[in-house]
Amino acid sequence: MSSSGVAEDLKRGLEGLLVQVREDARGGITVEVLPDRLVEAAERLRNLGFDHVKSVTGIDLPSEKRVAVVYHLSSYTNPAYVKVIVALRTAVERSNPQLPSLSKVWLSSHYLERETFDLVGVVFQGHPDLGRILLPDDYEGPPPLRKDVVLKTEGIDA
Amino acid sequence: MTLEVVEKHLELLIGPQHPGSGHMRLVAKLDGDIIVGFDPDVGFVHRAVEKIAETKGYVQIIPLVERPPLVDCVNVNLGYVLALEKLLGVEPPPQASYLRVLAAELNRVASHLYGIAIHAIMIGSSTMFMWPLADREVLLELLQDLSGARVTYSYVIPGGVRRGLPEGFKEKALKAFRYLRRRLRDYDDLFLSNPVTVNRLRGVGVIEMRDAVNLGIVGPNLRASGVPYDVRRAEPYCVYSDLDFEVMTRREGDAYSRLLVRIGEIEQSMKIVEQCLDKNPSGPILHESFLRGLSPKARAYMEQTGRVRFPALFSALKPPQGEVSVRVEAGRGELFFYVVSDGSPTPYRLRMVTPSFRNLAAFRHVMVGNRLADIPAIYGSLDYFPPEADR
Amino acid sequence: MTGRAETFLSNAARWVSAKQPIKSIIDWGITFSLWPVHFTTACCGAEFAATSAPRYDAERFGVLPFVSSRQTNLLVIEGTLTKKMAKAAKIVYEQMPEPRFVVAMGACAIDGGVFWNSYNIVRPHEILPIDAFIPGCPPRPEALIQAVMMLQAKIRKGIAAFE
Amino acid sequence: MMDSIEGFVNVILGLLFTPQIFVPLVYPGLLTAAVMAIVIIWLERKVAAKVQLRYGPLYVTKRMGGVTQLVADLIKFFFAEVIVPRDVDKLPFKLGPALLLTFSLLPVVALPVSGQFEAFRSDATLFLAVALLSVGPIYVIIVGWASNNKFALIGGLREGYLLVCYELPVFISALAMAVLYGSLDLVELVRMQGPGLWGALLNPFAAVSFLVATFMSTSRFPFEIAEAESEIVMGPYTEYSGICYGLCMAYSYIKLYVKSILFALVFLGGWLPTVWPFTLDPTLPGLIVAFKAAAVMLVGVFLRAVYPRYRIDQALQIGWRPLFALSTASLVWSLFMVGVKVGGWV
Repeated sequence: MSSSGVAEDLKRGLEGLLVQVREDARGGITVEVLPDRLVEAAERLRNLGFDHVKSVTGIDLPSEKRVAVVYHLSSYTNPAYVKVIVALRTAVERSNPQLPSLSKVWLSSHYLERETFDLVGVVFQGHPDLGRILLPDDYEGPPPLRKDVVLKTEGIDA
Repeated sequence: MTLEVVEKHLELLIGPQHPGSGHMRLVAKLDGDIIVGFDPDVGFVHRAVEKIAETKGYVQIIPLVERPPLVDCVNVNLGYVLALEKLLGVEPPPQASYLRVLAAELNRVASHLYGIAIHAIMIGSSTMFMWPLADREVLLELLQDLSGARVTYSYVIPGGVRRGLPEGFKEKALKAFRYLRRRLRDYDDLFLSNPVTVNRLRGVGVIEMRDAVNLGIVGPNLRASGVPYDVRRAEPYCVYSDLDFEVMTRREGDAYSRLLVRIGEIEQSMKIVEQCLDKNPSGPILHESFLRGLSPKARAYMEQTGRVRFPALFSALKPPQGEVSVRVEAGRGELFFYVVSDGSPTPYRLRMVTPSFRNLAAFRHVMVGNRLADIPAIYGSLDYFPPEADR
Repeated sequence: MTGRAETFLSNAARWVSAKQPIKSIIDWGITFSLWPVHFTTACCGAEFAATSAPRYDAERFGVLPFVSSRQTNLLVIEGTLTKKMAKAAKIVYEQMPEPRFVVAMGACAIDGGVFWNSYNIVRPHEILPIDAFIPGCPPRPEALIQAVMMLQAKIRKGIAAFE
Repeated sequence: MMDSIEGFVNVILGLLFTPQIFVPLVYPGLLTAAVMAIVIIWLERKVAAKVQLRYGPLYVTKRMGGVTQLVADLIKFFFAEVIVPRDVDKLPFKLGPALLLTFSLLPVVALPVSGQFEAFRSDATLFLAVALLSVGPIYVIIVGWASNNKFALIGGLREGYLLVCYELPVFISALAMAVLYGSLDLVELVRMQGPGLWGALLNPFAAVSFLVATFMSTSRFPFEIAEAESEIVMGPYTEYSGICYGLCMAYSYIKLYVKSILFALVFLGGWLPTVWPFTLDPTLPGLIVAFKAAAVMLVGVFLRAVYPRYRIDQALQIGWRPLFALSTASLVWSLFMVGVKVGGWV
């Protein structure tokens, strides 16, 4: 199945959820959804046949005062979707990053969400075990993948 | 005297200084000899690759991303460069693609041999620790001929590869494979059909197909549970669509079948490399858009030695704005790169989801209900490499 | 009373073991019995495993990777030391009986290497007394063996970093 | 002056060569056991290295193939700091290794390694040796408990489980041999094996079950379970450092040494392939026993290069089912042999 066919599928499957399905020039499919519709969209996507999460990415966007969270979904079992990766994208407020957890929809997002909480600071409500995973327990300061954590770089005045 | 029983279960902290833990801590709750709770405590090797990548130029990231999965670095390198090329819109010349596959498969064999060695020492077979590590040296020698380095090759660069095929490589590789095939039979005699091994591994740490899909585990672990998912087949990159190989799958989903899948994949990888050597087309090994930036002297050097002089263009590679996601099949499973570019010389966000991190989900699920002595057996069978998971 | 006897005995033992030729014999024994503790701190551990494996065979020099910190006398910092691992490394070092030696393996263990500007690493020389640094990313097994040989020479000369 | 020195030396030599002193201290006791353990551990490492395409210990004395490696290790352990952690049970923790070693070595007083130079004469030496051999493991459990470490505790418990399951086959197969030869006296037992009828040939079941149980009791692969390193670090000895650990490490080898001698006496014809009736000189028969014991030990340590290790429950199943059945079968076989009077000498 071509990727545009998948996009049609998604549009049909997610009807009435105020989502935006777009396809970029490089063939990536992105489903944009508002945070309060995230769980519902996820459930519908799972029912369509997307059975696992490949990645959960938090992207800090200080210019927009938001943190984007991207779930990359695909399927092991549904042959139509094995070939595609769909990005389920939402965004939360940077100052109060709260998002419902999708670990009940996809078990595979458990550790990925925990990592996003740890490194980007997005709080996933309803996550069964949200805690530090990669950073030491006594880590202090803003989540390291936020843009306000600036690393030293090599330079003339370093 | 009064006795007070506080806790029924024994909580055992295994690691990080423990011969059976690697670079992590395993927290096991035991009821007698049976595991009733299990929690891997990772993060001991978290070195912030994703954050450091935001401070480095696109080409400088290549050595950075290949450090965490040290024993499997060509595949990681390849995954990153594919993502970068997708951003740039560059398609490497055919010979470069074949060489990439060749290096990646050689490295996959080395990685599997390393995994088998660690698995064997976890259940106590010191000889089977030594043999695969000895035979891994053969592959490292081949890769060293190809790229000039022992374990961290940085072989794949945007638009091509760093070096062409050296003289006499084909004969050397075929000889190495004859040797390896003979050794695989030795492994079978000593280890795979050893009654103790079979008793220790068969039926231990079973992951059912449904659970494997739900947990989202990847690589040989997934295929051992009966899911025929291999990125090389699902979404072929480089030249995998032209090559003939089998996706090794098994039904049982236990530790033993994971071991056998790995052994089978070694065979398949050798088959792929042989095909690459046969089909290897001649031609340039770097995309011409990069060749344009080279001085005539550097070009002459390249023609003469088959080694690429880095064009100055590399130092300030500025991909257009956008985001790409790329997956490749690394030694331990599917590797996922998600690169967001804002048009500057450094990536805005680089997401790298390594196979080991995805396999981490299997631990909690698979350990409970087994015995204490099964922890290393299962841990080894998952071929989990903590630096790769923690990045 | 027993306490005093024990102090006396341990003082006597210290006195004896500082005398020639006993000291030379002890140094010879330690030289060829450097057992590194099984403590992998980062990815150089893969090369450390290769060093014990057939091609490089560190056991030729009496280097036998061993299981627990109590029975070993060599701590090899195999690559990057993260903050979380540094606490463990410190504990492992303190658990080891004297005389004990530390080898820092790899560029990361010297000054951070590729990860020099990471927010989560520690430079090992800031927390442990290190006898030998091995450059390389990762160092080849030969380099690790050379470090062991240098450490052996240092012990024979009595100039290793332990007190 | 010379006379007095000579006299003094003579007295010392005379004392040393009294069986009651010579046997526990020199041969087959402490000194031989130590040398044997050193050589066997070295051989173990060399043989394993050979199988694994390596050299093994070499540069410590390059010309002799690194045979002094274990001496270097011993020196290192001897002069290393002995750490007594704060939370251990101090007295058993400190005494444990010494007692372990003592009780693993004690059975040699009951072993007549040359048939005539004995510490004491008894007609139940087989019984005594086997009984004394089963005391040592109890200290392993004590040591594991005293260490106050979870891994040590689990290791001690594992040893406790295994103790019952390996001692029983040893007892029963020893009993089978006693029934077969009609004596509990080891000297008598060896003499009965005279006309080439080694115990291992007359009752192979007993030999196999005794040997397997021996390897099980001395933590040889595939039964290296009480100190399985990738599971429970070093088992009961996890907290030991310095010479205390050295003693613990020697324990299993010395136990293997003693059991190998016992095996050589009961199943491999003891000192027999000498001139019959043997000469007054006890050296040669003694050497023969040592040689046979070394061969058995080598088999034991060679298994390391071949097998992974079993899980504790699997080992217990092997101990209680096939091994126990085999030893019982050996007893029945002995009774049958006695019944039909094989060899005509019963």
